[in-house]
Amino acid sequence: MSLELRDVRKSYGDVEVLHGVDLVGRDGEVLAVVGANGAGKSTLIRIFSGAHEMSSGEMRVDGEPVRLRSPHDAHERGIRTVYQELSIVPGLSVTENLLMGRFPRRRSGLIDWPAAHREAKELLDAAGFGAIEPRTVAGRLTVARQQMVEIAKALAGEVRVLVLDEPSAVLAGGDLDALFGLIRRLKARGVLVVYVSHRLAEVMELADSIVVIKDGVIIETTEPSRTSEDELIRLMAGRRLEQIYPDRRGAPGETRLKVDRLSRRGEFSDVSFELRAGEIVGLFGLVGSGRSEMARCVFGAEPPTSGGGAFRSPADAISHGLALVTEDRKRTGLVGGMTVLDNIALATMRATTRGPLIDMPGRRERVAGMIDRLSIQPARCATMPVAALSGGNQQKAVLAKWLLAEPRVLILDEPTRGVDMATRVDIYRMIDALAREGLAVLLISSDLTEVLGATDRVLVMREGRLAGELRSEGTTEDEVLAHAIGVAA
Amino acid sequence: SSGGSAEPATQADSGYTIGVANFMLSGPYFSGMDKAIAAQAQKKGNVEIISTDANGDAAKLAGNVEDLLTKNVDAVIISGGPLESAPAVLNSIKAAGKPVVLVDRKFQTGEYTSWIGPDNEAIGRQNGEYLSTALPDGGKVAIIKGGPADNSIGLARTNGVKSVLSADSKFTLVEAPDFGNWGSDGGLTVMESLLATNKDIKAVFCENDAMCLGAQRAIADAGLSDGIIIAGVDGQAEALKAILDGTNYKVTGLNDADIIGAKGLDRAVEILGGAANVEKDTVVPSPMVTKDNAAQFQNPDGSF
Amino acid sequence: MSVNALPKISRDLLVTAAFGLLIVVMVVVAAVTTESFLTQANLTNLLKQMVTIGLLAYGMLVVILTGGIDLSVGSVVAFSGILTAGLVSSLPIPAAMAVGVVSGIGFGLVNGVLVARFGLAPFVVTLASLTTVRGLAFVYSEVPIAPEDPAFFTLGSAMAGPIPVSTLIMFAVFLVGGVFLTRTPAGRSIVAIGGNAETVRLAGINVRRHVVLAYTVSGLCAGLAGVILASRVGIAQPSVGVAFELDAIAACVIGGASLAGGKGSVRATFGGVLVLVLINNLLNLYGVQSFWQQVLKGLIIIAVILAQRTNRVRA
Amino acid sequence: MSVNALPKISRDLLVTAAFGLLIVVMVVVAAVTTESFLTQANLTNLLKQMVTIGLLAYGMLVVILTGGIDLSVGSVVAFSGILTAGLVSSLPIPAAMAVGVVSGIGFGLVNGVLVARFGLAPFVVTLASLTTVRGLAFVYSEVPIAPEDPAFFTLGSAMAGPIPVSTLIMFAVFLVGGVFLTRTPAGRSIVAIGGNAETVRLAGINVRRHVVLAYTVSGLCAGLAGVILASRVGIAQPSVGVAFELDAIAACVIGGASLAGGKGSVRATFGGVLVLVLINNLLNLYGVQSFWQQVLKGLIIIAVILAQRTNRVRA
Ligand SMILES: Nc1ncnc2c1ncn2[C@@H]1O[C@H](COP(=O)(O)OP(=O)(O)OP(=O)(O)O)[C@@H](O)[C@H]1O
Ligand SMILES: Nc1ncnc2c1ncn2[C@@H]1O[C@H](COP(=O)(O)OP(=O)(O)OP(=O)(O)O)[C@@H](O)[C@H]1O
Ligand SMILES: [Mg+2]
Ligand SMILES: [Mg+2]
Repeated sequence: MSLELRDVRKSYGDVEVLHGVDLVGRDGEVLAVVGANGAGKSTLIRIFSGAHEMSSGEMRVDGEPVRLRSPHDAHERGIRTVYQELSIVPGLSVTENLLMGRFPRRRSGLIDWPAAHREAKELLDAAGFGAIEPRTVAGRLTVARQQMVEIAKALAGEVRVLVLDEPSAVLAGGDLDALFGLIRRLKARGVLVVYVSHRLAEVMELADSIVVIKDGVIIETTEPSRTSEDELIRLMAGRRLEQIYPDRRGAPGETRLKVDRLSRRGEFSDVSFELRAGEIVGLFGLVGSGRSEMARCVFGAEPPTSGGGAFRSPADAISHGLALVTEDRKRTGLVGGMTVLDNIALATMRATTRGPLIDMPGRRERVAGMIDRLSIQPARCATMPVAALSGGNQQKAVLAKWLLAEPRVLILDEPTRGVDMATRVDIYRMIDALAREGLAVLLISSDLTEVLGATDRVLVMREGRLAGELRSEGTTEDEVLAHAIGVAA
Repeated sequence: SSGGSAEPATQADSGYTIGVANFMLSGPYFSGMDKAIAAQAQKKGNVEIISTDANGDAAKLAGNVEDLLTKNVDAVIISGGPLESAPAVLNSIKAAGKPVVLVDRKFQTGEYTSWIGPDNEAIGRQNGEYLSTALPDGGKVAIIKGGPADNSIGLARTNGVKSVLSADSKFTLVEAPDFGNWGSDGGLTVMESLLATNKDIKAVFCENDAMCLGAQRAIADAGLSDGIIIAGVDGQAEALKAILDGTNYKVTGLNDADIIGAKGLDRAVEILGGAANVEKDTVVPSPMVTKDNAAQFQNPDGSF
Repeated sequence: MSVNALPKISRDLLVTAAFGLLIVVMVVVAAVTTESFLTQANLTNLLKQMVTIGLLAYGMLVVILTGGIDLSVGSVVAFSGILTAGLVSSLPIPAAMAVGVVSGIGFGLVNGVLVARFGLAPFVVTLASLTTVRGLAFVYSEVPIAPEDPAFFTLGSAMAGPIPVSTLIMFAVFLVGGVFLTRTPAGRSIVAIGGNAETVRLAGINVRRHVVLAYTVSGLCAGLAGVILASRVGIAQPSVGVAFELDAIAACVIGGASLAGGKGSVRATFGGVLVLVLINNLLNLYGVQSFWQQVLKGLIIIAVILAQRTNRVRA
Repeated sequence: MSVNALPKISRDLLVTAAFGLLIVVMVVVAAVTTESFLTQANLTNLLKQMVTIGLLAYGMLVVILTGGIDLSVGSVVAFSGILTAGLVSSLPIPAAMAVGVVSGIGFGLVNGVLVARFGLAPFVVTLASLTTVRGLAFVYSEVPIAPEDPAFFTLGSAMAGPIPVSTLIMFAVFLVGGVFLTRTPAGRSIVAIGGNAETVRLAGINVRRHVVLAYTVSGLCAGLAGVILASRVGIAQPSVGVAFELDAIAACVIGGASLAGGKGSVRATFGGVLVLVLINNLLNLYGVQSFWQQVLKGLIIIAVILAQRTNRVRA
């Protein structure tokens, strides 16, 4: 099925976000949409999916003008969408999430649960996600698995267009391969796949055509064969990025964090490592290897079952100069209903009082400084609810919160997930600069390039244990992966 | 004691167990009634009391009575409070073959063995007559009702007052649109609203003393204590004191929970003892209480 | 019949079993320490006493699952009861009763439409109907109505063998209602809406219609409870049912339902009803003085949910 | 003093302005259509009548912001009042009143600890305390207590010029309380906890302690309201305050607070209090008969939140 947008505009309130977008997608192609944070990618997708109506313009399906009044409308036409933010119902089983609204029924009209579980299993298998058990309560799955459930859900019934908004952001390793395999199979069946991603390597590998969107306008339509990653970055950012990862050649100083045989039953065991001032240490592992759990435990969010080096509580950790940027900003990083200002100031509230009261002007100033430094968009967002920011900018807000606390040890759990390349570069520079001033950084990442490029050395976790330690310089991605999978010599 | 069978006699030896089913205890009058029954039982010596409270829930009252019958009480006393009737409860007691004595509240439907209580309309009339003498020039009289007319006790009291005053053209009656809910706080706010719209009120009648006590505060706050007199019903201790102290609280009609409760218990025992010809309905007189006689009704040990 | 997590069977069974154990302990203690607990008469009492709160609790659960709340149930009980009693003089008794139940459905529908169609907060909408419907009950009749026809009492007092007919009706509501919530698309949609309404909407399910349905079910249950209550007491009072909503909500929450929606179980709600009814019955059987009963009732409820929590954590 | 979004000033001001307009319209209609509305006596009544609900609504707002609820406030009002009145015979009046307020703080503390430390559902915890505390009030004294010393009345009836002292106290609570919620770390933490407790915990803020604090503030407000009410009526009754919690919650929700937590404004809650008090006052001034008052009160509440919603959507 072909899909066409003509002069599409979209405003939220009085602010126009899309300024006349023209776009064509044909059957059997992978159409990649790339752009900086806040460029309007998700907004575009919400228009495809019927979630938002365009303010003006036209959409054509197979040449026919259509008006999508609801997601249901789009669904009926075979247009399926997987959103950037997770939208599973956490309390329900995987089966129910997959088959919501179209359960198999018995003659009595009642739901046939055994048949439903079978159907769910088939759906997962067909998508290549057979490892997920349909009866599990979806909220108990890892973020990655939840994302896979959402993708599988979109595949039920007759799919003609599949729209994926940063599906790979939470996937790694084998899960990522399963996704790519799926996309290729769909393409072969004549499905149009619209693919939004900040991972340009993926885009170059998968896409048939690429559109670059910047500030709500499409500034380039191209193909992988006619462009390069550098070129795409230049288009998105409007400037050339000389070097993505800064050179790391500092001499590490005193020990800042010493974790000693730390274990937490069922999650990770016997983890020992040190972080020294001025050092950036990567932590790689497959999804489910227990990195996040270990970080949370060190930070005092969960008590260990044995071992040393973990703090008693987050407050204790913070008072010792730790900061933890968590992987799931929606659930553990932000207070969605509060303003950007309130969110960024959250961890430093107590330190910035005048008498019993918060120093309001001072706080505003500091937050504004952070918004500026991380170039959180829009620039005057301090009084906006943080939930109204684009995904990548929300991630920056979380980072801003912790940078305000001026930590001595910074643990970053997937800090560049959903963040555009230009901003990533900014973040790498910033981490590098902070490290040069003596900060110790633990960078948890599922992005192999990043984990090698931005760090001094890399720890690899496998099934809850440290499986290796490698110097970043001179190590290849394959070597790291081998440790993570367990095939290293 | 003389019973037809031998059974009552053996019970008399070991004493009686009497169940008390209160519709609601959360009102000084009702809890006073419950205590008076228990006190009288104590005095008798061979009567054990099991008291229950339905917390104002008719279904729970039914359940409580069933619980009492489960425990095989010899008789049931029902203090029905604002409950108008409970035919199913009376039926189940009858089915169990036990006598039932109603205190204060006479149910409108259903069969009971005996009732002891006041004549509320007479109390109202009494108040009306007092007001008509106390205010020879007549004037505006406010009426504060406790609650909706599904509680006929209040209605009877108000009707009593009205039957006297509305016959007299000197008087205008103002009924507060809102209820005082039988409490002093309710009496206070309702009186405040009344005073905002009617400055020329000469007297106020409330369906019970608790509301009058609240109304008295509202009148005092408005600086009108000299111009408005107050008439209530019940004989609550604070009301008796206010009357005795010579305040603008002038009159109440004694509705003595102590007497009614004690008589109710006596009646139940009398019936269990097999006495012939016990009176079915007994009206306990409600003397008018004014400054002249208030002292004699003050009872420091009274339960109410 | 656990609604939330039909599939995590083993874990769920454990929680249910622990909760069941709690109830069994209460029963055993009652049976051992009092003579009258296990008598036929007392057990019949228990069965009768759970009808009103049971019916209201089921309806409340359905609403709570959507993330809403229905404070109006007590007033609806009063209205449907007095309406039915008032109609008995002009309609055959079954017809009058049907009209009473339908009036409950009507109020539920209005609540549902205000919440779903106009997006108003369930708490305020149903608080407003609590007030309005109570007023209407009094407007319909200020005085209680006691139908003379003894057939009016039948529904509330008839027995089917050892079990009151009204209790059987309540059991039927729980059974059918359990199947509704666990095994019909509409029931599953209601549960899902409380978990994440937007996702349900994106799945092409009409969220509004299902929310309206939930409040209507609650109205239906309240209407039915009102009719049965009037029949049981033999007289309908416009003032009946004050604060019933609190007991109904308590039963759901004791049964582990979350007021945020999406989480709650029919079976455990029934357990919650049992716990509340048992507490009342036991305190009566022990002859605890009324005000101390209140003090203890609160403390026991806390103890029960504390015990439950411990079980949950272990399970 | 909007708590949720202090900074998105323009939008917030619009909503507040629209809500203010609504109140102004009510006042103008009242002034034009009745003679007595603008009289000194009636305005004083209004000021007095908003004290109890105002105090309770502020405390309730703090709890609601954390995502909780406090159903026990009405019972705490009764307990603190009767305790104070009972102590007047043995303690100086200010001391007795202080003890009354402290009793409220105590109950709030217990509620808070049960919710925060033991992770129990706020609805059930405070429903249990509603029952227990009410029982305790009756256990303390079944009969009303009327202290003889006229100084007992002072707090409730003294005037500071045209304004009752008790009303000034309530204003002070709203002022200080507004600053607390918008400008202190503890206040901001409470608001944030209702938005996302886990995020707040990971920001190094002691979530439990702040939840306990919120319930304690509510207990404090209820204790204060109880003492003032007893002083105002001049007689303390153990039965006072039934269903006060519903009005307090209604004031918050009419003011736009979300029962899910994290969203609510001190200023708008005060507006909610005004709306409720005005409705009662107007219906009385118009002499609307009690049942119709109830019917209308519910309908007006619905109308008010519908009007508000329209304004929100526009703003
Ligand atoms: N509901 C909304 N209300 C107001 N503004 C919005 C809303 N949703 C998005 N915006 C704004 O629209 C712009 C585009 O947002 P969008 O989410 O489409 O960006 P994006 O390209 O998907 O960015 P990212 O890569 O960070 O996900 C941003 O400036 C954002 O702040
Ligand atoms: N297939 C699975 N089956 C059951 N539990 C799993 C599975 N995968 C992961 N888990 C649970 O999740 C935990 C690991 O969580 P998580 O996926 O967040 O780890 P991670 O290494 O931080 O990976 P990532 O951050 O990429 O998600 C494990 O300890 C385990 O309890
Ligand atoms: Mg996006
Ligand atoms: Mg992780």
